[in-house]
Amino acid sequence: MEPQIGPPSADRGTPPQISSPERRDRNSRRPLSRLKPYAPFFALVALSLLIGAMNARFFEFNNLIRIANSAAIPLVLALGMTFVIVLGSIDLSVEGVLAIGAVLISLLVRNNSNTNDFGWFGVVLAILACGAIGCANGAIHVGLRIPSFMVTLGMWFIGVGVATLLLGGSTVRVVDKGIRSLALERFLDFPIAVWIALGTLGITWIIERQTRIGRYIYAIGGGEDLAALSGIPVRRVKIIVFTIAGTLFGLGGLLSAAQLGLGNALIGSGRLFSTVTAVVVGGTALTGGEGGVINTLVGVMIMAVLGNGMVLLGISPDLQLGVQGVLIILAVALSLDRARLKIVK
Amino acid sequence: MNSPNKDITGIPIHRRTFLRRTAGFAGATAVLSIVPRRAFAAGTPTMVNSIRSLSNPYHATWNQGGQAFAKSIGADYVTLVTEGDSEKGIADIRAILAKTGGNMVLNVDPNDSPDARPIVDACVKAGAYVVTQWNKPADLHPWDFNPNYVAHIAFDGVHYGEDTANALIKAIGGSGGIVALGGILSNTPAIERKAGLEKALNANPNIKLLDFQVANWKSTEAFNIVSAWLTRFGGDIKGIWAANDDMAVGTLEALRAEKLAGKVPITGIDGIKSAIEAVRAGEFAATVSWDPYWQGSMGLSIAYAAKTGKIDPAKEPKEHREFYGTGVLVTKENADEFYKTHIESEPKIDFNDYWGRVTGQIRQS
Amino acid sequence: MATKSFRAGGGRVRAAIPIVLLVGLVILIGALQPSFLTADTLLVVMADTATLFILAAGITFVVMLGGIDLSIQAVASLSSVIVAVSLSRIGYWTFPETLLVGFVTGAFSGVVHVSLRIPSFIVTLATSGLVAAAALLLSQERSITIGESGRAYLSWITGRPFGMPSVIIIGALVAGAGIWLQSYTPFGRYSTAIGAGEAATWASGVKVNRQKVIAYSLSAGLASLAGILLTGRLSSGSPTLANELLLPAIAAVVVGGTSITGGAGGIGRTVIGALIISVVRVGMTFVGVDIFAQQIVFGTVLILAVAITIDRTKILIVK
Amino acid sequence: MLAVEHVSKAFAGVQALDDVNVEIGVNEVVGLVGENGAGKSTLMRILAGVYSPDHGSLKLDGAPVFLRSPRDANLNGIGIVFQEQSLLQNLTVGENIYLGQEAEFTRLGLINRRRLNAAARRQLDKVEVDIDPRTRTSELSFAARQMVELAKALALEERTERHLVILLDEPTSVLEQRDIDILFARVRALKQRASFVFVSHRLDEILSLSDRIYVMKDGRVVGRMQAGSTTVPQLHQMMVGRDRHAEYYRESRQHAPREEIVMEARGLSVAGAYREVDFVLHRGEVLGIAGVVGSGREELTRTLFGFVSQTEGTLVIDGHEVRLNVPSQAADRGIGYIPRERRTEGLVLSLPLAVNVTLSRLPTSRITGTISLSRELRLAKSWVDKLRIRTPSVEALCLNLSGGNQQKVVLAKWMNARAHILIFDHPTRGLDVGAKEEVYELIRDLSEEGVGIVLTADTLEETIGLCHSILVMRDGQVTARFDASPGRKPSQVDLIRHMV
Repeated sequence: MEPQIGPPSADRGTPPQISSPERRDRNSRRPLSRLKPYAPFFALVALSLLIGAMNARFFEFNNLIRIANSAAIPLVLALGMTFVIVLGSIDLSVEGVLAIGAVLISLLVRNNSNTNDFGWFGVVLAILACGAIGCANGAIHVGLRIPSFMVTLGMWFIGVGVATLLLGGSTVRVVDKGIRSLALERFLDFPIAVWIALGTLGITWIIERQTRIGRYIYAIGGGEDLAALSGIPVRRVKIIVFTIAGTLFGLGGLLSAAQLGLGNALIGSGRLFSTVTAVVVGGTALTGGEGGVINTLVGVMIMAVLGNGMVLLGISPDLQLGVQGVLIILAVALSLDRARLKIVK
Repeated sequence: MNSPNKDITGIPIHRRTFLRRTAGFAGATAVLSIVPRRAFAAGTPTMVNSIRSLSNPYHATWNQGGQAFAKSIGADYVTLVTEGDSEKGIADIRAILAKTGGNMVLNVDPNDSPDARPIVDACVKAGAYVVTQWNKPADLHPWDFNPNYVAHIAFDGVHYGEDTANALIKAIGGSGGIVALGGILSNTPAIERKAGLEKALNANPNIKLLDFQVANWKSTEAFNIVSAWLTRFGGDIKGIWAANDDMAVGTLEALRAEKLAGKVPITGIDGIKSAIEAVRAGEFAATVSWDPYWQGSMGLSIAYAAKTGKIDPAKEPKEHREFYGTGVLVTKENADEFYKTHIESEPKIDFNDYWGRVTGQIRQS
Repeated sequence: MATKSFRAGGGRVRAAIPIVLLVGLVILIGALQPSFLTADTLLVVMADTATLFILAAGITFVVMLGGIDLSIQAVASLSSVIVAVSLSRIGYWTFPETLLVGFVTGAFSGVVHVSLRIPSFIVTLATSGLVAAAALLLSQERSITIGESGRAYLSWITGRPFGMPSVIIIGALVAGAGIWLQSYTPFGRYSTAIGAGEAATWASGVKVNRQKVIAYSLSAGLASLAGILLTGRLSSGSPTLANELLLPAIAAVVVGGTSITGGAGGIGRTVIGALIISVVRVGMTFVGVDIFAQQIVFGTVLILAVAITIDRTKILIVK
Repeated sequence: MLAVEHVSKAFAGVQALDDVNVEIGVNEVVGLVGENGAGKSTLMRILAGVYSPDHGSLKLDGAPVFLRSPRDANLNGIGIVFQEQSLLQNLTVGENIYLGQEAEFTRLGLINRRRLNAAARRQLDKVEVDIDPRTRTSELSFAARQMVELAKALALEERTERHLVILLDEPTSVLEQRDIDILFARVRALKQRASFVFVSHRLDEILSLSDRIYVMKDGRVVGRMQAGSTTVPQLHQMMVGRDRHAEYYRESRQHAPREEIVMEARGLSVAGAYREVDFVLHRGEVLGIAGVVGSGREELTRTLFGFVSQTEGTLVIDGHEVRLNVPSQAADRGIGYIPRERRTEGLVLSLPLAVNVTLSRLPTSRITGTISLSRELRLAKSWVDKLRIRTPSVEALCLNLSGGNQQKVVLAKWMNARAHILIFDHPTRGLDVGAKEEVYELIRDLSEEGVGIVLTADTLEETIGLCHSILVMRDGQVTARFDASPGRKPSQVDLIRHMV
């Protein structure tokens, strides 16, 4: 009854070029949009130049080392958080897990409170314990179908509680020279902790770019139902991601204990918001599927440079919170690839 | 269905209790003893310490002092923590008042000065005896609430802030630049200690305060600020004053990472174990110990004395009702001895020496 | 009633679960420590919940949209400072003034959020910094005690009309107004719709940005009210007064069963959530749970409570 | 080769499949037709390993197989191209093609990207498209994504010894005609490599592509036939159990539009999308816009509802010059929009039907501004009755409604908002024949009531059948205008000549 509509005969035979007419055009129209993904990096450079212009000492090599040193722990924590956020979930248990890690380590290595001296074996044990807590986060989240927000909020309280319980409220000094050397010894001018953070960056980058887990994290963050249809073991991946996060928070605990030479239950306080902020400032979306460890590196550096800069510029303490707020908004406003995010929550 | 009503309601509750305890144990590891029902002796009042949290050494020691005193009179002992949340702190105190029916003695370090008023009000209403420490509004006075509001104890932050500053100035030889770290801006101790620092600076015109920053009482924040200072001022920093020991410890570690530990003198305040050790090692120039063990025990002891009639608050002079306690400036000279008497062994305190550490009535500002 | 069943959708039983949990907890604590079950104690618990609830109610508006407001504790603190500073000068006018500041702060967050399209997490975190700085400057960095004369103006907060602490009445009014706003006004309806499907709501001609700004204003406005109540209860203001209230407030919202991703829940549930949080906390003191174990128990109860209360039928994917 | 034997499947008491038998031969294209709810999707999902049957079995080359997961199905040579596109937009094309199958490129736990992309390119070559495997999928057009899906399914070849069976679940519903032709050409060319099961609502497509056809109705197979021996009306009759309405597009109800002009465009342009578009829309007129993807018609449609605003030219609505920056301004002017993306832009799926119906105009009290919940319920019920929306109640979540009923809810929403201009963006996409007819009927109703309608339709046939006048666009410009009053309808060829 109806004649079939076909394309004009000229089109038959020649291989059709199906490629996006919409998106491509738009990109070529606005070459700037190609640069959008690098915007957080430009924000970092601009911020550095701004501070450097006002205080030239900012660019001194020693200051770069100091910035790197103050970024080391936040970086390790933020890397753990990055994968969780790319999944579209959140892990609020940073401070609790970090405290458990630091406290366990300080109790297991040579310290001034008991006679333990397990050295690196103790460190490994403690970090494994933190990984186990992360694993529990993931398992409860997936198993009971509770939003990760709540599971990890509860785990935050539990973590700080357990750390308090382990110590009875006191502080333990880490005497072990090996552990302290992470913060005190240097290799190629940078403290070993910085190298550990960089190593972590490298490993997480490889996980993100080169492994199946990394691929699956993005798949789940981009569309969990579709990922499941492609045969991706969604639940297992989620549990693994939370385990990685717990492990890295534990590593953060190690570096904290090494840096301050002590362990106590409040050693992680204030770390949660700074970690999430760094991840988001770097351009990773809280809705998942976007961003990654390189973004996180940039985000952490922005925050570290900001903290360093405020002291270098001598900004009055009561104004610092406000200045920081404005600058964060500016950084995100400049750097977020908002065109890609249809909905901003 | 035929069983009595009590059983019907009883069974699920027991099951729930069981479930809850199991859950609690799962979270808390099996080591914990969650005592669901503690028998409160009818006659002896309950001893209650309300503090910020058990996660910091200062209050943990405070808690030990409280425990020791309760043990000495054979009373039940309860610790309440605010976790920095004023509302929670007050709610917990109200709860324990309701539970004990007012037959209790409270030694409280209010989370923030405003909290003191509702806490005192609640105690007065319930007939409990209360001693407050550190924080209270300036216009709230124990003598307006006889006999229940027994006393308020504080330490003269200005005085000891000045003391540590002077110790620092002495350690750097009387001239040069220093930097200073303050606590959370609005906290009374932070304000007072800073005022003491300024007093010392005024008396020593050769000392220049290069910068003042706030590290919110935290080691980690202090660490990063000190790192940045080293860039900004470099060798100009001759000494570092910190408003508490935690920040001083962060400062020390930041210096240590730059191989400067022991080369730039640091002072802290509070007298935590790490700080005393650092003074002994020559890395801190000084700290001040408040002796939290004394605070935790004597706060209860004084209130208990009022409750049992050993003292009559109304008859005590004002300098016994609102007084500054005695802090000990710990420097290289007395550090070893202080370590022996206060850190290595449990401090020995005469619980009946109520006013032994009074160093004067609190200034009315 | 038709309207009732309409709100509940298909899950009438589900909606009752948080209430059952709350009652169960109260009975449990009462069974272990009978003095908990006196009218006086329960009133005190409710009164102590009021501030937490009002903060949580504010956040609920934002969470319903799928956003988050991290500035409420700072706004509440700033409000306490404003009240303390201006009470002696302008008397009762202080309260509308303070509320206005709150609303304006929220509107600021909202406008920045929608116009610059920056995630609410970041915007409100930044607002929180700005507000905290303002509070420090205004208070000259110290706590301000309200004198005897000023306290007279606060009697509407501290009083007990008919033996009922007035904060409970204020809390109930806020709850009533909040439930009314969410179920009977276009704003409430649109908020739910935005949380459940922003694109469709937008394409239905709803002024999405306006609803968002309103929600953030309400959130900060209620935070401001909570700050006023805190000031009344403590007779003073301080720039750090409410600092630790953010997390309990968020926990109250979620424990009540409101989805953190938006679109399901409401103020009614937050009432229950806030009460559950309070009852658990105070209950632990009553029952005498070991002080070292309290946080562990609290965290565990949080997780269990959410496991029981959340409505999984409306959440397609659990993030 | 692949056989479905006596398969039954029930969901919550509803029998979705009832003793279904289907056979798929080697190198065969099997068409599967049926109305929505006939069980096609369920059958496809059973074949794909998403569901397992309650009764009956699947047999591969005579041996029973149990497919526990999509991965299982893949290993047995069964790939699927889903109705809703199943590519992850935040991954690259190459990553999508081998999603879940990275093992073969993994050594020591690390994925070799270069090898993966090279392999992906081989798959893309099979469907003869030139897309860089490193491209982010979100940057591709719908049509290109469909090709990538096909390539993804073909990638199975390398993983299984089995002969491939590729399930195409309504692959054409989001494609333009030109892309459909390309897809079909590929499928025909690929018949040597694989068998296909093809589901579509467009019977002409099924006839042109399939070798054999199964007709399903109410969970049963009601007919099986050779494609050559049947016709569209015949299939239609088997599907719905009644004759196809002779007057499919209700042309007899097409009356001349009224004089009054409701919307007018003068030199309307959006930089980079289209330019200099003029048109006039009268009350009661249905104005069709025809054009291929990239012709600018999508952007034009979206300009009319404020998703994008014009960079030049004027838009006049009811005599007022306007500039629509956001949809709410359009809605305030009495314009309604029936989107192509029904599930994301049309409805809030997790909310009840009644809430969706009143979303654009709430029944509020004039005095207090509050919502009257009882009035809302009555309103919703009246729309459910009026549009014959099949739903258990007005409180049912839209999630649980069929596509056709969802579309009616969208329409009810705008009718409730008293929109007097409606923008229909592919209103019958994904609907079955019965539902389509109901939408046509509604369009006629609206037109009679004096609503001005701008229509972008799935097929030219639909455009011609429904519209009073037609605007043809190519490369961002209007290339032709047709009067399409009854009796003077242009032919499809007329339109196509100006489209490409």
